[in-house]
Amino acid sequence: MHEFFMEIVDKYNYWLYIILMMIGLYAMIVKNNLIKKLVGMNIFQTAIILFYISIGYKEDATLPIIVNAHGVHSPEELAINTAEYINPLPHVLMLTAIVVSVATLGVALALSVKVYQQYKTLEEDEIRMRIRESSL
Amino acid sequence: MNWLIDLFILTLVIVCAIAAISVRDLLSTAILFGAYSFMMCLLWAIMGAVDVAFTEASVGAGVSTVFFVAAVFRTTRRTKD
Amino acid sequence: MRYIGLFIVILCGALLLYATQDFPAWGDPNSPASSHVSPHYIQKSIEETSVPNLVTSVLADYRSFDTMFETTVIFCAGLACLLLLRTFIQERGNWYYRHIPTEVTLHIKDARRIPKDIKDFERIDTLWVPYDLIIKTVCRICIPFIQLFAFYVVAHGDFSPGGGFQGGVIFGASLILLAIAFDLRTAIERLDEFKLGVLSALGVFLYAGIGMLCMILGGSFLDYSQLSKIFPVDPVHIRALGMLGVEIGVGISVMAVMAIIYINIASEGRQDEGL
Amino acid sequence: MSAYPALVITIPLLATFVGTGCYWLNRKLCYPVALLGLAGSLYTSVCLLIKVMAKGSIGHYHAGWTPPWGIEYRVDLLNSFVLVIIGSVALINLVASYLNIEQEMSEKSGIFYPLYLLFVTGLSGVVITGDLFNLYVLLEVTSLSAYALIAMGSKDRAPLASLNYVFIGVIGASFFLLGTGYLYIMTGSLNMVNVGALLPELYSSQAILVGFVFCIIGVWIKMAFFPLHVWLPNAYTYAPIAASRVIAPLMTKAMVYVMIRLMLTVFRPEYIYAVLDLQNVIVWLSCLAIVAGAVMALAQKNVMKMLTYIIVSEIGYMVGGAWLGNQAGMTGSVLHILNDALMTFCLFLAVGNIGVLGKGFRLDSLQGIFQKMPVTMACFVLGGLSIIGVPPTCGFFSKWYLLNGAIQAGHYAFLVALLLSSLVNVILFFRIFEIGFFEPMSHGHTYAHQSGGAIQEAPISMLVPLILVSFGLLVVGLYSGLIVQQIIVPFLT
Repeated sequence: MHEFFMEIVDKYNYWLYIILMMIGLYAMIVKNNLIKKLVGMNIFQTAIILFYISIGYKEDATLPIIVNAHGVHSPEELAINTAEYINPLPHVLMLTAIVVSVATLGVALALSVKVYQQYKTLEEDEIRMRIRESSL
Repeated sequence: MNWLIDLFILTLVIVCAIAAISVRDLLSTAILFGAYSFMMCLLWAIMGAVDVAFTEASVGAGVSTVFFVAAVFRTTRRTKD
Repeated sequence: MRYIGLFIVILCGALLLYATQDFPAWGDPNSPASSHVSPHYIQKSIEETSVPNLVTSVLADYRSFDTMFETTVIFCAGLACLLLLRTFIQERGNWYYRHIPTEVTLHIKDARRIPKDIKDFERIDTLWVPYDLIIKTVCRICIPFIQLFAFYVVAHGDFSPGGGFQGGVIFGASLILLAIAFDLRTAIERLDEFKLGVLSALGVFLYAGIGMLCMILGGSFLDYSQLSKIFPVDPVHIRALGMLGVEIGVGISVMAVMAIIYINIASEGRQDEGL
Repeated sequence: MSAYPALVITIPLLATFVGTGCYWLNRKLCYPVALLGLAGSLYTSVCLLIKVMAKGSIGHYHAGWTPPWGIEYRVDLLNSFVLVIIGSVALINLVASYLNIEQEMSEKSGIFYPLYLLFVTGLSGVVITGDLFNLYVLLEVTSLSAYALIAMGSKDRAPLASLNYVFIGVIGASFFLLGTGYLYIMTGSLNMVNVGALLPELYSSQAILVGFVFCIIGVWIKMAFFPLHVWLPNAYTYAPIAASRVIAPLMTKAMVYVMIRLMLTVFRPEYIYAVLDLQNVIVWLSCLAIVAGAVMALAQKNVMKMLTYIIVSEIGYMVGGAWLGNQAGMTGSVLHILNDALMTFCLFLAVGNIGVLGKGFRLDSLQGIFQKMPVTMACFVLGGLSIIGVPPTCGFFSKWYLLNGAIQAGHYAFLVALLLSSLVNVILFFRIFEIGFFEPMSHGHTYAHQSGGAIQEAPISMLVPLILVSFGLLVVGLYSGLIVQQIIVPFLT
């Protein structure tokens, strides 16, 4: 038990993203308001982005920008040590993921504006009630 | 010292996330979501992901929040939960 | 519903926590993620692409195909907003005009309007609040600098954090700021729907077009080094220039799409008045 | 030429941008550009299929970087086969739906075409790509355009149905992304073949197991596997007919393809079938899906909704077949991708033609439909027979392989579920035939009875594609032995 606990403390960044993901997923499933669900969706997506960023992190490493590269023409002049730079690949993937999340957000907001035009409410149970009324 | 800042921001992120989904006013939700994104951006900057943090600062804290505010403006602030 | 949701969420959390035990230690430079593929990027980026910002070089060169679709996603969102919200039917609503010399507000019904060329009248929003001098002045001063910064971010993306996407968003945000500080019509006058639509397609077209050009020149898709056949630059350095071209395309597209999404959501697709 | 794999994607992509430009410059050009883009894509994918059958798999390294550093498109028999299905269904539907689109969208049709193209581009990309993250991005392109296309349907219900699809779709895609992240943290690579090569040492790892679970659940959500299908019926029913006709046959099938690809290339059969002991559970789940889909279809009063539940049931066939763990089951599953795409496409085309009458899709509004639309309904009958699995049509052959697989695996529950759902399908379709053919006009509609004899067939541009597709059902049925021998068996062995 103690070992398991230490394990968790060692990797606190990993479990932080789990907490955030749970918050986001909970909001998406349980909340009744469409905009709240969208906020939950974004929290969920950022949690996954946090996970990827944590993958890329290296202890005692610097930003993924090669230092002193200005004006260097032959690569031999630069001695690059891989351990000195943070892994750039997860960052690249997550840039794409952020873009995807904002695009989804735009479409989803447009849809919720359309839903509001139709039903004059954003609460899911009220919308369901309207649908039931109109189909009777 | 570094981990203190880290811990502070981590707490703020979680607090903002919970607040954003539990406050009973959609405009506040939008603004709290902006705060959440900004805290997240700081967290990533600490982890060395400057490009991602930059994007999140402009997209998450900036444009997304504005989209939310615009949508709330066109719909309603009312929410039951 | 609440309990089902809670159950699913806790199940997911437990599953993830269970997997976490197996992860390499946090920040370990020898973890598989940091030792298999990524060292190549760190070691060879300068040599192969002459770009010191590794994120840019991976984004716009090694994985440039992903980035093209990332821009396509954004473009798709813009099209989707346009398709979903845009309405061409003018409501026979109430329009408000302000007579500028006397500050009298006219309320005109049935969608009749005062001709545009009469300068004494200006149209105001239904939910009009008196202009705030401070906000307007500050925004007027800020916006050019924001836009200049956006250009800097795009152009300097090879050497410092930033790139086409961030620059585009910042430029789009400056347009949104204009719309918020003044009103939506002012922003639309600067960049109307036609221009935004064409720009959003043009940006991605530029990206895909560069890729196609490389393919026509005999390489594979987006292989910038082929461009050195038509430009007098060596094949390594041309990669940096190719990236710049691509980033400009991304910037244009993202800028236009951000404005399209904002304008359509804020005005419910009527594009006359909004936040 | 090694450029074909890239051309499959880039031709429709460029056509999208040109088409969008045309919307602002000259609206008459939007449709021809879209048509050209899809035709080009179909042509290249047919060329690819021929080439791959002759020479084996082809790779295309984007930006000239070899995998695992760059993104690779790896085209083998399975890919090119699915690509041809996607290309032809999309092209035929665009021809068939021209009138619908122009009518339903009026001035916005110029934006509809680029989104349609983006949907097809994304779907082809999902099928052709060899990179896990690229798959996610393309999945999002596909889904975003699908959300927008679906929301343009019936004015009161479609936006809500689409919004529900957004929520569930985002959960699915994010789960897939999370699973990919788990694979990446353990292996350090994103290329499918490379991950597949690195995995055997890690088979006992929990993180790989969890990554696998999340990937598969994400894909299942996107393909509407039974307990996760809640978004599908409403979204497809209320979508505009032009969109649902392309999304319903293709989206779910492409996701089945992704599942098979994950099982065969990334995780490898030895992990799927030997290390994990999930086969029984998943085949049972798919039995449940088949039966539940059939039963729910029986409860529907709307033809469109009934068809959507049939899709849910068919998904069960394919998932179950893939997890049976023998070659016959997998063959049946892959063949069913083709057959099911064709069958659902045929049925949706026919139902779309019925929509021309403007009476809606309720079962009781179909009275006398056989007299009014003889050709459409003849094709509908053919599609129905194929879903049931009557021998000369293609539906029979894939079911035959699936049944064989079930017997070989000794999984008799799956066998029973298959037969049961065929039985339910018989009831479903014969109910429609009965209403449409035999049921006399109700007495209140004497006027309708008199005019009922007159033929009110759909326009010729909608009929010809329908006839073509229903002939396709027969042709594919007759040549399915050839398809299995030339394409599926060489791929699986």
